[in-house]
Amino acid sequence: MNRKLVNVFLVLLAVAIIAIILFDFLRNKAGDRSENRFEYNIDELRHVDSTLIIYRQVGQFPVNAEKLSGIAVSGDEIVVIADHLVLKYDKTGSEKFRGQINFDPTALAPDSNGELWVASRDQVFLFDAQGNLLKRSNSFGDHAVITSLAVSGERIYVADAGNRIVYQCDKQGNIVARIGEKNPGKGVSGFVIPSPYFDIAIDDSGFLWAANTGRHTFDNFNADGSLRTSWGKTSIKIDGFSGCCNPAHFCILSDNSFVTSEKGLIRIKLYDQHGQFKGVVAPPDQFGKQDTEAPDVAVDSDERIWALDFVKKQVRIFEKK
Amino acid sequence: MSDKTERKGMERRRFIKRGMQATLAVSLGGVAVASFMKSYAGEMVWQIDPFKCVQCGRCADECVMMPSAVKCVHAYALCGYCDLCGGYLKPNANERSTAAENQLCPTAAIKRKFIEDPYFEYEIDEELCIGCAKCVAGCTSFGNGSLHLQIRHDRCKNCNECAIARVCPADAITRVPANQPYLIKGDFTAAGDKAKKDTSRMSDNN
Amino acid sequence: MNDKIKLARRIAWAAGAFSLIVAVLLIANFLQTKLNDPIDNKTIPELVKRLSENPSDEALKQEIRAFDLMARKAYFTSQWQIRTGGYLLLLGVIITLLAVRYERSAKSKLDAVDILKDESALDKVLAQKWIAALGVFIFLAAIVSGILSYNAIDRYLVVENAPAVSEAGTTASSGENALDNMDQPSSGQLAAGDTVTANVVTETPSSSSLAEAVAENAATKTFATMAEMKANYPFFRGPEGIGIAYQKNIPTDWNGTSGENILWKVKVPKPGYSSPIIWGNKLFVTGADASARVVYCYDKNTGKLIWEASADQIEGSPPSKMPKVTADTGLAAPTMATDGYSVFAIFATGDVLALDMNGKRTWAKNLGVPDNHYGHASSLVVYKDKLLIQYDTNKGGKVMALSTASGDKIWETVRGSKISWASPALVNTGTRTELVLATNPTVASYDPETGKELWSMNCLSGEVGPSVAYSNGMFYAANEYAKLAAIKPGSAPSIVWSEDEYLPEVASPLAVNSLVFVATTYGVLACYDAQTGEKYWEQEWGDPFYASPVYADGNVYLADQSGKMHIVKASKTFELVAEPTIGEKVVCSPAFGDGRLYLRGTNQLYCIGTK
Amino acid sequence: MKNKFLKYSLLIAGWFGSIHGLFAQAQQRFPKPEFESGYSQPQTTTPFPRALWLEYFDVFVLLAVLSLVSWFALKKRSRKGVFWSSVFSVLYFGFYREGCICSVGSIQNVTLALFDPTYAIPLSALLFFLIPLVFTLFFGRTFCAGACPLGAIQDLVALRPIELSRWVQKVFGLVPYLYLGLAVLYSATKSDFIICRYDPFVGFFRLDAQFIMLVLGVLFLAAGIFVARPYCRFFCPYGVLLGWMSRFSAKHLTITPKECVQCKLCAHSCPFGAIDEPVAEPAHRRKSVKHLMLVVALLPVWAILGGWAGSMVHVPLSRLNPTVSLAELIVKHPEVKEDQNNIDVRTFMSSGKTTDQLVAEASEIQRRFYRGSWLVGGFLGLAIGFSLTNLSIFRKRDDFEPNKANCLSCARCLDFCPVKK
Repeated sequence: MNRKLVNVFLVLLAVAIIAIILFDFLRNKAGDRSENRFEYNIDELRHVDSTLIIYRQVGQFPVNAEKLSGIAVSGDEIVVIADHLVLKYDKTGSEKFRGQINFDPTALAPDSNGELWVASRDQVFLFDAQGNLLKRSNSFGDHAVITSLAVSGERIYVADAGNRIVYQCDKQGNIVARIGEKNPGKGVSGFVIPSPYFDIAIDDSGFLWAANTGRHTFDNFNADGSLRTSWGKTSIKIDGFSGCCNPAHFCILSDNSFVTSEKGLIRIKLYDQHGQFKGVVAPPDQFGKQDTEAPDVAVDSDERIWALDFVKKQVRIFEKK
Repeated sequence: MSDKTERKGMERRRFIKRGMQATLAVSLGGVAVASFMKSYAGEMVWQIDPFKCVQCGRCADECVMMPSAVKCVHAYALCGYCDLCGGYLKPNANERSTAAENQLCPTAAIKRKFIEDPYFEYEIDEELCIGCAKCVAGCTSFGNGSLHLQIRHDRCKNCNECAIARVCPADAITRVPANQPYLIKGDFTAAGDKAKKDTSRMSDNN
Repeated sequence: MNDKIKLARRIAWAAGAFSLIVAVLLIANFLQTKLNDPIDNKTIPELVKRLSENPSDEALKQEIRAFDLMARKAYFTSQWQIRTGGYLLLLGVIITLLAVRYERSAKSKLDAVDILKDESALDKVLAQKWIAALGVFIFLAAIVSGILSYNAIDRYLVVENAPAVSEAGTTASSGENALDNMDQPSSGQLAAGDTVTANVVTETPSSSSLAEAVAENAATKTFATMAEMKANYPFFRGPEGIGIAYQKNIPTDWNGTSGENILWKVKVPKPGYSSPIIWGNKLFVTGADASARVVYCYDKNTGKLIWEASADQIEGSPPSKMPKVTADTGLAAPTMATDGYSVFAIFATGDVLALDMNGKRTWAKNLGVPDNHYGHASSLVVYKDKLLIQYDTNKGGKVMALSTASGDKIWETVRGSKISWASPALVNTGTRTELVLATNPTVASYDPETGKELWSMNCLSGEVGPSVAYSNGMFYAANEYAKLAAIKPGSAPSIVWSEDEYLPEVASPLAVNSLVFVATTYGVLACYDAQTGEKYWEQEWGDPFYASPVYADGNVYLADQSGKMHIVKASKTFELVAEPTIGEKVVCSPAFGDGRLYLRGTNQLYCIGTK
Repeated sequence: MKNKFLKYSLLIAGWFGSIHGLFAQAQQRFPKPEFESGYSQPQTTTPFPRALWLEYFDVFVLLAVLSLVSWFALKKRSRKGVFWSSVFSVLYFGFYREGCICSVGSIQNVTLALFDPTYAIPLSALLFFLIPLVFTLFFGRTFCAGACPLGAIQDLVALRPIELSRWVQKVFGLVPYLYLGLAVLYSATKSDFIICRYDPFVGFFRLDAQFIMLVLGVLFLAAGIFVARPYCRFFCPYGVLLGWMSRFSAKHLTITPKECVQCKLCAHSCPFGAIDEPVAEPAHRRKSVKHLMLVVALLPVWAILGGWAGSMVHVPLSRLNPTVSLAELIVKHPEVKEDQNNIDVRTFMSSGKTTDQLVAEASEIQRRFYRGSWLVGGFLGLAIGFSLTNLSIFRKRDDFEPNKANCLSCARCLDFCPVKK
């Protein structure tokens, strides 16, 4: 073969090799590739038509604690549990009471005379208004994961997400009835609780409602544990419940409307007692873009909604427009 | 005379040679000892810390293997077995079915299997999975976070320097001992637990 | 033997050609899959989008599925092709190699190298020359590229840590300022009886030479008189920070939608809830987002942006992680202040920025990022040569005075207060000038010269946003969930009357003409007697009031959140003068110039006046 | 009992964590559904990496191949033996082990182990680094001849090797020094493993690589048809180290078993230009000694010039480091902080680090680059200086001899040498 031709060929190759290495070396860097063609994008869903928003935020106050876990309204007081603390605020947000407890609180429910039921993972405690321990229940077992409490007259209801059941207890902490166990005879198909979100509340007439999060429904029970009624709708759209386990929290207004709070795509919404969508209290874009945790909600006698924002560590107050 | 100088030259050369040999041997030995002090008798492999992963999608494109050695794994123990799965269905899916228009995965690598009302099992078909982390993002924000990326060691070539690690925005890819080659969620936890694990790993070295 | 060589050659050619074809096909296939990656398929997302508009279109669903299947099939086929092709290529190359090798070894027993014939000694010299040349070339190239390359990181560090450079410039410019100021008809002839003015006269040291002025730049700084202040609109809520403007001929009729009486409007580039301030022909506002905190200077007559200055590269400033603020407060809530020589701005990052009237930075400092869950909102005021800053945060409250010339701290007083968002009032109560601040739980007064507390009164609670009002020897403070209190100041302050029917949450009360006005977030404006607390009237409009009422030219100007300005006579009976609107949301308080009103909406900044 | 307690305390600690990480931890231990249909939960499979003993088996194979090649080259004097060893190496270390683990890349592991306190080098990698060097110190570059898969694959395509001019060889011979310097610099600063990144043949061994790497490999092989082993001679950084060892090796391959007949055949057979011809006494001894002294005197000048030039270029060099390039991006264009689409910036912004911290980190890395590039530049300067010195030494040589530094001990020349035993 012609020597000259070979030389030219070799020079070309050398140039190409150097060019490729230099090109790749200079171009192929971490910061130079920014687009993600596999982006999981839900920005569109974060926006809600403003005509659907029927509440507005009228105030907020910070909660001075690390890890918040629940909120309730007791008379004129707002009670928040966090860390190893029970905190009480007046309606202006001034801290009135700060009590230490020696367990991680997971749920709370106010009783009469300012008494307060607080749950740990597997036990229920009763405190008086001054924060003195009055009673404590036995453990609900190794599997128990108590996520919500509700009080109705002489009965206290304990929602156990671990065993997927609601216990009806007397005020000594003895189990009177087990509600929500799968029982086709009573029309109860059982709770589906994929993650530790399992909220309960008592409606105006004293009936128990439980959020069956895995099915995106609210189940309503008679005192004997039989299913009265149920409603719910699964949808990422604004009138349904999204994600794998929603609504994460809810509370019931005096007209038996439901205030629901969803995680994942955070939104607080209002439904009537039959599940008719009434409007939005707080749309997703009122929460941080990366935040996914649903605020706990409570309602006071003036129908104002108190939402505990776990990320901002705030109590946010919403009022009907 | 020339003989003498020659012999002298030879001797000098031999001396230099011996000297250089010794020098090279000593420096090689020095490097060897210094590295040996920090050596690890086991093997190291690459793995993704799922708690650091930000689902940037680069694992799909940057791995030297095509398709990527990074796959989505499913920690069944964490899964809620939900009907409405954020990792399986598109956010605004038409219906909860396996039809193409509803699936989130760009390669349809997730198999959805009915178990009993209302539970579904989700399984990753690793032949199809390209490690794009789209389902991971969906599962993390809407679900329990049971889907996450891991480097699969039956595919990983254990390159000297992981090509993905070089461009990982979150520094989520690190070397782990080959006898604990996975950081599967559930067995492996973020924050406090991890610190413990790390210290134990350190003591393994000594 | 020859036959074998021939055969080997033929095999080599055939295998080589085969390999070449396979290679070309492989490359083509590779490019094709690269171009038609099913993951980047545009058609299916398009179809899915159509489906979301028409969710029950079964035909469309079928189409999507079919399309999806097809794309996948095509992809897997090409994958198979690439893999198979790869093996074929490998095989072809191996055969070619073997054949060629065989041919060569068969041809001659040994395959020798194609040898060059040249002189080795000459070669050595050439090699030396080339090596030396190449070495020099590489090193020169390295040096040149090193010189040309710009080290952004080093520069960032240098700029961050070397205030010395900017200080030198500052000294010179403020020195010039000082000299310029000497010529201004600053003090004597203006408003006698005004204590501020009197102080100016006595305290201004006279300096005659530039050298001296430069040497003691802080000491020679002159400051504006109260009369000048009143001729302008230097602070939030006017020259005393109590909602009284001294300008005349304020328009009462305009329409933002039709453009009637809108002299100009501009969009402020970055959002902010700071209200405009005015000095001379210049109007200042701030705007901020996570990327930058900016001061904008507009021509107040034309609306032209004269300059803008960023609060960047300030030591201690949080460069990336902005403090968490809520959307309705933002990073630029506090209103600026000016003394006619400099303008001052503060942002929720704790950055304080001092600029001369031409936008050149005099100094800047960070006060420590305020721990404030909505965002720092308290505005600035200037007293003589001191910039006064209320800094009540979740970590405790304090008030401080910084030198307007250098930014050095002159005094700082720690207040036993909780966080507040109220702005300071700077009021001459007859014998002295007091700096009055409202917070939870106190209304407190300080000597602006020393920072000594003069008096304080516990009367507020909650998260205090409204500032105090002052009229005729009495301070008025109010807050939602607390009360409206009329405070008689002095060494033993007392609450003369209090009231809690209408309470403001954001808007500050206004006291003028022996009346007190309170504007609430639920859209009520109430009017009380300043001396007795008797309620004269209340008027409900419904849209919330965030902007504070300001008194100008006999009227109270109060903008609601819908952008409607309620202009009410400041009298015992409710008398609505007009209700013009700018047609966009307003939370900022208006600023006034003679014959002009300036109002910042959430989007645009308006100048209103008769054309 | 104690274990149980620990488990639950963790469980409690995780509940309702407001921080996402904690939250995820909480979810980790939530009891799964109790299925009634007898469904049993599958295990998450974790296919294990290659067994550890196989790694040490590789070390053993390396030792065996090296011994064998050395024996073939030095004792048996068999080109055939060396050739088939190299075929075995291509098959084993190349196609079976897929080019990883490799002695060439292990330079970086050793460097990282020396500079990064958190990195523990696998013993097998260390051995792969050391063993060939030790062998070379005793027997010359037999590793290159028969044990290195990268060399072997190039050897196979060397169909029509041509001799390159000496000066071209010398000039391009400087590239490995630069490459070695940069590779050490980048691995010492934890920036990149450039040797592995631009390993041109690993894609063939795996039959899978990114397109650009395959192209690079094809180009090298195409060049390899005419220029034997272009990567080994003009790129391989490990070759630099091997050359040092080989130059002073205790034993080395010799061309003739007896007296050389000066037939030149061996020189013609060597595709690497590694055989030095006989040299007579130089004519102008005085002049050349003077020249030599000048060149030696210039050595420190080269070193300092190189070091200075290196230090000047440390900023561009440091841009390859991801931290530095990110810091630079953010400092130069602060507006990218808002760019939700820039994943690197977004990830940084949510990491909780401030720009100041990032810049400080980047600045520290730059400082290391500054020091490092002084050394790399100085090293390259010395390499140039020594190269010039070598070219100025005239040593009387009577026979055709392999150049100990460059000879790869491939034993081709042995086949050509007419002098047999």
